Amino acid sequence: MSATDSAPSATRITREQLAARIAQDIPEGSYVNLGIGAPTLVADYLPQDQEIILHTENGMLGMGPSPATGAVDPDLINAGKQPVTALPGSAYFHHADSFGMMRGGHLDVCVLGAFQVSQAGDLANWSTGAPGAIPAVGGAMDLAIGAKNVYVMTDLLTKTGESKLVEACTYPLTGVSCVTRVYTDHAVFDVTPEGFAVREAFGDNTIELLAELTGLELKPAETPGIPEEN
Amino acid sequence: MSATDSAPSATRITREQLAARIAQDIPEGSYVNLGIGAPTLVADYLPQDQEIILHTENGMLGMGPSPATGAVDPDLINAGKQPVTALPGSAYFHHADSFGMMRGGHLDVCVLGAFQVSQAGDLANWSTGAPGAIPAVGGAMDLAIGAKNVYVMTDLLTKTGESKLVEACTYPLTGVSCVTRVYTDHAVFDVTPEGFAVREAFGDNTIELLAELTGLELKPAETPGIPEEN
Amino acid sequence: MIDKTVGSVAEAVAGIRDGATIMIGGFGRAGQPVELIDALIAQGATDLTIINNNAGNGDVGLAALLAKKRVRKILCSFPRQHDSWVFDGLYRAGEIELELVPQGNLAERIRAAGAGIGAFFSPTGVGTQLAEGKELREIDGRTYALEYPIKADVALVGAYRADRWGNLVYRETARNFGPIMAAAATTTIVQVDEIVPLGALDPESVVTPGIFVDRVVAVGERGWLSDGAFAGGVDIEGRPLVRAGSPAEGNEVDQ
Amino acid sequence: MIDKTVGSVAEAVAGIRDGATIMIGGFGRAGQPVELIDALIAQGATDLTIINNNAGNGDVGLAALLAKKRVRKILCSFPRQHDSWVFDGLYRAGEIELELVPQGNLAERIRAAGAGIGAFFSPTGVGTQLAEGKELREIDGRTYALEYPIKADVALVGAYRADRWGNLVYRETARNFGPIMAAAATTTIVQVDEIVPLGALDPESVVTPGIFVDRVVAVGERGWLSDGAFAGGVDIEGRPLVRAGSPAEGNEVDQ
Repeated sequence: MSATDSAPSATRITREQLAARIAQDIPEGSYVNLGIGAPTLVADYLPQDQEIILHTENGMLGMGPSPATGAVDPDLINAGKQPVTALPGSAYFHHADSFGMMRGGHLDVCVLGAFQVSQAGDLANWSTGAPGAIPAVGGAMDLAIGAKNVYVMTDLLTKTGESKLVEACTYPLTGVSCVTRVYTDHAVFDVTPEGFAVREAFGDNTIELLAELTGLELKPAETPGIPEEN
Repeated sequence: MSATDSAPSATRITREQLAARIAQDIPEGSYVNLGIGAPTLVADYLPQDQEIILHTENGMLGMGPSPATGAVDPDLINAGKQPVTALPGSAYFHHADSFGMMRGGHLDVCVLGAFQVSQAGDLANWSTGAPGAIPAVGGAMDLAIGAKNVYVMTDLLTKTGESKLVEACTYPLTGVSCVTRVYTDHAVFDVTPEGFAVREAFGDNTIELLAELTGLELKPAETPGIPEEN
Repeated sequence: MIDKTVGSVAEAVAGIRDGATIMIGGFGRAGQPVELIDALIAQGATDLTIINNNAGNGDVGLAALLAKKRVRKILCSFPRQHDSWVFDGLYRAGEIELELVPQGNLAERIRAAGAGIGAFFSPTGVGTQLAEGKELREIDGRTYALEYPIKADVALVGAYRADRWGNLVYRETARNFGPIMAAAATTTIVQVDEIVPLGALDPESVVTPGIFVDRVVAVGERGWLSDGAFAGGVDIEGRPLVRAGSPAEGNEVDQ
Repeated sequence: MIDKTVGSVAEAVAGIRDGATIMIGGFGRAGQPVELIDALIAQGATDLTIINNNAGNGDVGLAALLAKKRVRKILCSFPRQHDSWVFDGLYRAGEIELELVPQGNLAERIRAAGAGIGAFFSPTGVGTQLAEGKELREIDGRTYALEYPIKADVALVGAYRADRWGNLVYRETARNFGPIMAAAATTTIVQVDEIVPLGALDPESVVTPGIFVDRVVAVGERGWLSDGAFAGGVDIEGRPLVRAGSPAEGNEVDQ
């Protein structure tokens, strides 16, 4: 692998494109929790002609899109405390039931943001450990260990150019060995027993380029492009 | 204590009188579980002008009396699998919630039958330990340890004249140190740290007589006749 | 479109394997999914482990499954009842294994399986035969025994109404073990009186969200309802009251 | 006659002691019993330990209680929000103690207190800072941490409707912590929009049975309903939409 100034030559897709890419991998009939922040974008790209049931951990299945101004219902919010709607077929339940649903492995997919993901699938997304910062974890740790497939949605690199895919997380962990797949603006990576495997490299990105950007040894995924069974 | 043929001289109240006596000690507003068998009789003696809410462990609060023939609803039964009715204000819930309610100490009173009660408040009411018998426990162990006040309703003596109040149970236990009070056909006994105390002796029964019948040292209850706070 | 409904009870129980662990809802007859059990009998799976509160009543439902000698082991709280003659006979003949669990521990262990709890400390049964050999611990002055989750390959549940997403409501005390068993099994199969259109169930009142349900089959209205309203006219076992003076239900002590 | 209703929020919160541990329902503003919190502020109890998912929003409700310096410690999952300036200031000044608990462990620990569970093994948080020092155990190939119940002297719950027995129904996602907190406190105090006659709540749909409730007070219909029907016309904080172009709600990432 030759050392080049790779940044200019790397293909990066937009956050919206990434959300659409993740949506492609979610089969009809899935029960899905979209974490707060960027992952909520995925909802906009789920196919309109398919039924995918969204869970929000504050106590609802069958969450629908945002209401119009004037039709906001302060009793009907998602985990990000934004107003949502209820689809026909929805159901409400209390917090212990909602987190039991997650912890018990009943969700097919959750999509989370990340500060770092290690090649063992460890996730760090709740605290940078900065001194003086006020810690807050919410449901992140429950989601990380709960869903059958834990997908991370993130830029590959931080604003200062460091890889978010790492050998071992340096930030405080959210969960151990919990991430299934990482969707980044450069490529899609599977977490395998042998570390990250490139499922799909966007544009002209190559495994070599991604290896250089991440500083990790990478290999191609064994069955690229074929979503795993939920 | 002189040794006499005590049986002829002992006063015994009927099962119905005993049920009425227990009903007297249940204040308005109590949440009460009446065990299967004789304890269900207590319901007939709860004052009509007071509201006492009956729990049945198969998943209901606000249980009402038996329905008329022709109005039996096989979906609406009590723990003894007998048809019941639902009062205005009733609520249904699943088994884990129902037993959580018991285990969590939310019931004020439960009334149970007994084979034996020890002076430490141990209860034996689910198995005689007879070889070849098919064991069955149901909710007895959960009730025994769950309610704030565990009342036992029983004859003082077995059909063959042995005391059901004992120094230590010889039958398999249902619960340890769980019984609050024992209502028998001869007298009402409190379970105290110093053993059984006679709260009320029926008719001409004396502590001496009861001591002789049970073979136990007995003392008067410190505040006879005054129900404990629930 | 998600559609968990299937057209027949045979389809509903298709694929259940020999040796499977099967939860069966119901407390006595209330909520017992009799039509699904009948379909399981016809389907033929054998060497089963059954989890139920009881061990069958009369000659129908679970009792009929037992009578066919298709059950290796039963895990329940109250096998012995006035009408549990099928189980009683098998047990005395040594033809069925019994694991007895206090009812509340049974319910909580099933709930734990659905809720992803590894184990929990319960006060129920401590100091009795049924906690023998269990790990004990004193917490805040009280002694508890460690209890593990009970999960299953399949749950057969009797509910009242469902929609095509598998959302369920129950009827009265027939709710009993349904909601917790639905969450504790790999494949949850439900019989209901009626499938209603999506959106017809009030989301505030759904008891089992469809996430816990795999297949739903409608078996027709229970005999004591008429167009959803209680009509009565049956005995406690659901048999029509055809004549005055028909024999009354036994009042032996069951639980 | 059982009548758990009281005539005023002042009566509802009477007797809460200094030093009490108080659960407060709500996830953010949804389900937060603001009128009861205001009454608690007026009542004067101090040196409180508060259990809530968050640590107050804006300047009302829990945030107002914090601003009065009546809270010694808060146990929650997500204190830091875009509008948690009251808590943030106290925390940075060292004037409030924080115990951070993952949301699902918070919920399950509260549920355990109400359900009489001594402790339970949870997979959440294992291997993270928030499980440091906890007892770990491998069960069936997975590692769990031992978690203990969280109980309280008082729970303040915001529900939707109640009857005089204290049976409760909630509204949409405002249900959140209400049912489990109601069961986990010695004294449970509930505010509702409306008290309805006994028997008016469908027993199939009661979410919190009255056994868990001690006092209920009606505080009037929430501003976005009209005679029980959704009318809208408010922003996410429940403030009337008086003019077009009023500042939109921040969309910072909270949880």
